[in-house]
Amino acid sequence: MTTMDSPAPVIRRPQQLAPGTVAVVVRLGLIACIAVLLSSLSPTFATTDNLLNILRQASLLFLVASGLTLVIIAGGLDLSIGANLTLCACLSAAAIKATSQPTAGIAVALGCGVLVGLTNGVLINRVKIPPFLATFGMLWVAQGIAYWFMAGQVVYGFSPAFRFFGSGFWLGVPVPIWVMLVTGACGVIFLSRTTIGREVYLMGANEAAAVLSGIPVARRRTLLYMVSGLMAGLAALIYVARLNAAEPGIGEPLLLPAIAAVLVGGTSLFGGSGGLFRTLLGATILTLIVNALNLLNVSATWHPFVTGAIVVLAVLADAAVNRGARR
Amino acid sequence: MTDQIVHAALTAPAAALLRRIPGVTFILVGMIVVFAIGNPRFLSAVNFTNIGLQSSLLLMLALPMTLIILTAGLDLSVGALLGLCGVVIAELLVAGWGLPASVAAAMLVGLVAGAVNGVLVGYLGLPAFVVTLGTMGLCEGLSLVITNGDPIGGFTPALENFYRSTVFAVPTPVLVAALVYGLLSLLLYRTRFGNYVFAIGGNKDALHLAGINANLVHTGVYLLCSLTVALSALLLLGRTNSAHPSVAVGMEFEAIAAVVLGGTSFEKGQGWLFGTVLGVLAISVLRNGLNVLSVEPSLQVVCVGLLLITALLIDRNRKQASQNGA
Amino acid sequence: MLANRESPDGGPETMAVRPGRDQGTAEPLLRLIDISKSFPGVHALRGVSLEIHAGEVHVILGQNGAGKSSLIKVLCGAYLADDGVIEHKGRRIAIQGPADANGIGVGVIFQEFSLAPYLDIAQNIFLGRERAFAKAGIIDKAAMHAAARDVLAQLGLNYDTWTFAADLGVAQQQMVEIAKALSQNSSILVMDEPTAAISERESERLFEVIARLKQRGVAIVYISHRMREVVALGDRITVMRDGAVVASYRRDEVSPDEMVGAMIGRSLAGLKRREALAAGAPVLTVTNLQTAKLTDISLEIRAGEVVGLAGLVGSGRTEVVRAIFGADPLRTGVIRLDGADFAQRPDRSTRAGLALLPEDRKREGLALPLAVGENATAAALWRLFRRGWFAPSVAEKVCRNLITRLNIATPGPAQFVRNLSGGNQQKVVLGKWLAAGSRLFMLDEPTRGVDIGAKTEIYRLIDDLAKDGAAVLVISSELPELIHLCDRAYVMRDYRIVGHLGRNELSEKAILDLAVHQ
Amino acid sequence: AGEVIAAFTKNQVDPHFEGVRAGVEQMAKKMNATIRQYVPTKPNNITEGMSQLEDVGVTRPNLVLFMPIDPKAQLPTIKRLIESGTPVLNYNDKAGDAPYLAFVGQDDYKLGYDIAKMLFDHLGGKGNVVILEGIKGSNTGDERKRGFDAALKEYPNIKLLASQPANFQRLLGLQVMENLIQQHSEINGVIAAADASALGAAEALKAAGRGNVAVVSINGVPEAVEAVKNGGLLAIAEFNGFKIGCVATEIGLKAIRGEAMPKRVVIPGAIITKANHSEWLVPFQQRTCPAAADYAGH
Ligand SMILES: Nc1ncnc2c1ncn2[C@@H]1O[C@H](COP(=O)(O)OP(=O)(O)OP(=O)(O)O)[C@@H](O)[C@H]1O
Ligand SMILES: Nc1ncnc2c1ncn2[C@@H]1O[C@H](COP(=O)(O)OP(=O)(O)OP(=O)(O)O)[C@@H](O)[C@H]1O
Ligand SMILES: O[C@@H]1[C@@H](O)[C@H](O)OC[C@H]1O
Ligand SMILES: [Mg+2]
Ligand SMILES: [Mg+2]
Repeated sequence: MTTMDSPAPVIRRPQQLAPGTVAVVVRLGLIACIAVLLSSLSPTFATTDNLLNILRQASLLFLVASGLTLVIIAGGLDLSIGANLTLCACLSAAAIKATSQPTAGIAVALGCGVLVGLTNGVLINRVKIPPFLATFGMLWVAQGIAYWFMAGQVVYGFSPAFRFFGSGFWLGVPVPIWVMLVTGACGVIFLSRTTIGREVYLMGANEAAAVLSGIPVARRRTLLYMVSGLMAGLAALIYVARLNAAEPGIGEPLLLPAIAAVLVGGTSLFGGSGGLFRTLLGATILTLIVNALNLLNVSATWHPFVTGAIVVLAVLADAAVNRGARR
Repeated sequence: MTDQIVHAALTAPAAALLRRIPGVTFILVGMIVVFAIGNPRFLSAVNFTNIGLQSSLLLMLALPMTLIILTAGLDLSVGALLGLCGVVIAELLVAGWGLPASVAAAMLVGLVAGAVNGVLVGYLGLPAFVVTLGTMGLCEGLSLVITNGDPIGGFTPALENFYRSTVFAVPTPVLVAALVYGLLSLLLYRTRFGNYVFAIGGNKDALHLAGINANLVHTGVYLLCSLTVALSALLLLGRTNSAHPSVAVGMEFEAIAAVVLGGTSFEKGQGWLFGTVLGVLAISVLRNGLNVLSVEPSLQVVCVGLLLITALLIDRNRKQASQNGA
Repeated sequence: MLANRESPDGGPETMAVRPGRDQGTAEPLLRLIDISKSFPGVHALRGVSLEIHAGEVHVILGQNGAGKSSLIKVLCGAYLADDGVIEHKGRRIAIQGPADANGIGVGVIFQEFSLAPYLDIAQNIFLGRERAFAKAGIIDKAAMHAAARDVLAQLGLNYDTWTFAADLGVAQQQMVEIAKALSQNSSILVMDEPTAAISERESERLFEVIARLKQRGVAIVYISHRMREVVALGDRITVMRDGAVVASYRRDEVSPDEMVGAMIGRSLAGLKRREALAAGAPVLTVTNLQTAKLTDISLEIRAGEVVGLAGLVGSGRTEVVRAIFGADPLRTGVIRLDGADFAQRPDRSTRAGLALLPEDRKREGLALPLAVGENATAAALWRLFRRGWFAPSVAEKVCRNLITRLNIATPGPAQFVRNLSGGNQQKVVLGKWLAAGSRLFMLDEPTRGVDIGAKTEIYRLIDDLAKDGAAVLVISSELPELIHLCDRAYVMRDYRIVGHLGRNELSEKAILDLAVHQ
Repeated sequence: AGEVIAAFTKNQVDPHFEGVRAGVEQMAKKMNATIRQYVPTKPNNITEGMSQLEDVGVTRPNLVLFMPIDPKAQLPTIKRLIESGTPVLNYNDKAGDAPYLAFVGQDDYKLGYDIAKMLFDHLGGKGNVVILEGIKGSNTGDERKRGFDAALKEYPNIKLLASQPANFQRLLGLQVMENLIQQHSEINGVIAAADASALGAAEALKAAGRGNVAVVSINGVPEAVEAVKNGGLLAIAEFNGFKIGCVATEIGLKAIRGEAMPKRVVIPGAIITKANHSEWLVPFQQRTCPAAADYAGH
């Protein structure tokens, strides 16, 4: 039941952790448990190489999921990120090939991502199509354009300078991990220390109230879908640099893992709560699990099952933690 | 909604009636006209059979999905569950269990999946999207584990024969889907359970306060969906003549899109079961028509997206027009 | 769990406690004895005892959060009491859920609407009781609609029973809610603030029905914050404070002032009319505003003025303030702030100094899952900077100031706003606009569902705002409130302004003459 | 002349199929026929592939060039199509038993066997290898795997560390390889069922500083051949979509035009190495169709 007319008697509750903090602690704990277990079971787990490998895989997932996280906190959903990533990857790869300028590719990828995001925003705000359908429709449109543009070809072979973003190392750490840390930090600062960031939570918690508090919700929402698209574009660049190729099938399979990363991280689909650090944890957990199964020589056919179980356990854990706090 | 339309037809001016018809109807009619002009064979009996067959499975998922969406929920696990039930039936048939026992086992699987979804969403109030995303993984994973990723074939031809049979020239799967539509619409519009489905989406507390075990009803909706899906596995097996662990993964999104196209919304228990039929038809007719007109493959992909976007655009414009007119 | 299961031998166990101050002679229909209920951190009910008699209206009075609704919810099975005994016709019974309550004939009109938007009126009225119309599980719709029309007719209404609840106005919804409760032919009918959303005319209808029900021997439990109704209706009056019964009277034993005194624990000076101030320059001028619904709206508010916007429910008052604020699109018309045009968009309005306190604070005023602090600063985020960055410390300070200034009962800014009582929630919404530094306050039903204590504080606050030179536009369905607060008032009917009443012309009769169709 | 041909391929992602489509188009143009391409909107979607077959039946093309996404599932539909009088030629992947005009393709088992042997010989008959399988249940994937396994049996000193599906995909190839690298400190060779997954795996190896691991695959799309040239891949067993497309179209058209045609054309596949790669570097559009007679021998 929803709470009815709510408490008046001002009784100070015992100092307790905010549910958000608990969610993060639970996840850190889970990661620690898996790590301890694995390092005792497999000698290769705790090697720097393996840990960086896990983080690098997680970082790619995180990048796709990061923009989505903002959209979900604001009470929306973006199913187009995978296809958007594909389109950005294909167009930017072609641009780099055509101009042999990585900067051209970067501009195209980010520009394309933002444009798809903008379209989502307009469809949702102006045309009032529910986010599920608008972004699902955009998924098809972006994918179709990518097919049309690529005409069955693959664009491949890039300069080492460009490939550095995907497979290079800096200070011994893979570049994608740096990208994850930098974008993650920017995102965390954006959410906590900018006006717009704070508005995101209000929008997600109660849109009508946000509108009537003078928050330009429609424009903010468009902005967030654009950010989501921007991150898809950025992720596209990293993927292209990592794979040294762009093909029209790379993005779509990333959609569900990205959503799972956001949710396993503990951002609520009801909107109004969550954060980027949590998504980082979510991406790490999902990657870690697959790595663990591999190290333990569990057949790959088990991966989807275990991932599904983790998603269910994550929601159950959150429910247990803030029992009754939420509808 | 059907009742409201009938009522409007009897009492209100034609304009009011027209306003109640969802935009997808117009798109559907428009598409049929265009495709028929593009290739007259589009209107042939064979092609109607195709559209019917191609719609029936999606309809079997989309119809119960409508009920779930009416409760402000969502079930992402239906595609994976459909695959899992197919795998279970096929695996058991091959093991010599016989059809009734195999189907019973699949129903049991559906029951468990539905119960997990239903209890987590209905009783614990967890968000349906996450819960069913999880069970989707579990179901797909189980099928992979059971089959080790290999498709299963070589079971009784009875399923395929059933799938291909016709009654008075109407393909049996279409009749099955029609029967499911009939039963669900009876359930939704003429029974207490149906009222409660709308009430859960609109105001679950109200239902609870009316002395109804709202959580149980809520769980029941997921159970109903999963059981229908389990039964649909027979159609899937009949169609594919084999069981694949992840054939149907992805169909859930199409089913949800069909429901929303048909005018059911994720909020407040607003929706219309027949709209779902229209939504499914719109998707099937589009895909079929594009094939019949041999539209370029990449353009076909774009067209699917445009259908999803424009159908609601029409609704939006009509709503605006009627507001401005008022 | 209720501690009142039947004893093994089936008879009532020895009575532990008797209701204290009640000296009713006849056997009560229902007796609540020592009911307690707590929520984590809140003692909502502490040993409440109450007697409900057939053919009587039993009014329960109390401030927001006093425990009235909680008591009702225990009675109707929505909450399980932690402790206490319930007797029905002298027999001990257990109410474990709504079904048990229905079983003994308890019908409830809830404070929060309990309609399902996409069920039609008939389905809503009979929600949970469809079985009466079902043959072999299939509902006979014709019979159900006929029955629904009958119930509505008792209330003098002839709504189209096929209409979805979603397509009804607030007042109509409330009437359906009442019809729903009536249709249960309850022997005990509970009404939790039934008139909060309906007009005087509809209230009158309701009172007639109550009178009829009383004659039929129905026991009525009536909750309201409107003293006039309490005095007019109540046979017995029980006052609650902090989860406990503090007084219980028969109507003739007590004066309104005494009741208020009991409610707030001190006596309250009678409501004096607000002093008029010298009006300053015009702050807001609206000329010939027109929207999809509204026509010909022209008004002016000056600095230091409190102006009323009166009218029956559904006359379009909310639409006017929403249009001015930019929440709904304009067709034509000029809106000026301090003589200058400004863009009609909620974000621009906010920055220009407009404030809109919406009529439904839970739906439109507050983000319930968030904390008091986040809500109180929602309209002021754009001001809470330090060196270019949003500054949580500044926000916290602003919020703490508001808590002190508005006397908001909360442990601190980090408390979830959903845990506050209605009155305190309303203060948070007001505080939001104080933090935003607004100069024109448009308050839509600012005291709806707010108790007398909080009400007077809100009145004081409105007065302070005016004194500080702000302009205030108040919408209220409580005419005494409007008359108390306002320097003058516009009256609306059918989406247009039909009259203007100066300070000396303002009276309930004058307003009603304009507001009601001739 | 002027026949309408419906040509099926499995997805719009893998350049192999672009090769098929290019071959089909070129030959059709040469022989004065019109091509209509059918590709499922979602890559390798079985039910969609079936619907497209059904829908094509309505348009009654003169010839259908068909490759199954899943033979078991699609066989009944294709049989009905043939029964209704539409001639169907099976190409690229074996599609089970049905009265096809002909089968045009390659011997996947042999390709798998040959390329595996080539790798094992390169490794000197000993070492650790991993296999990146194709899509389970697809004829090409399963047959190639069978070929790999057969070769493995002949080399007792080659140790198979792992065999995981990479679904003919690049990203999956990369990810699976990344994880295998962590588990196994010594990998000497990788056998991939297709170019895309091989290229993904090669990237992973290079990034891990293990660029010296020998990677072999099957297909020979220009990108992969370039990698052979640069040393990214060791060798590729040629599975030539372009040739398959050309030959299938020619045989199909001639058959419906009344010429007697062979029922089964198996195009041999070369082993593409640094030494002989240049022929396969040419983009599909610039290649010239071989004559069917070269393979069918009449
Ligand atoms: N479900 C609940 N969970 C937690 N606290 C609750 C719940 N329901 C009620 N309370 C608390 O119990 C106390 C009594 O609330 P109740 O709603 O009964 O007050 P009320 O007298 O009806 O107030 P109002 O006049 O505002 O309607 C309040 O402090 C309220 O916050
Ligand atoms: N926020 C809103 N959005 C859309 N429609 C609204 C909104 N608020 C009110 N309405 C509609 O406008 C109609 C006129 O009601 P409105 O609220 O303007 O009257 P009012 O005089 O303000 O009455 P009340 O006392 O209920 O506030 C109502 O029937 C309602 O359906
Ligand atoms: O060679 C492969 C082909 O046979 C398979 O069917 O799809 C992927 C291709 O790379
Ligand atoms: Mg109350
Ligand atoms: Mg109003």
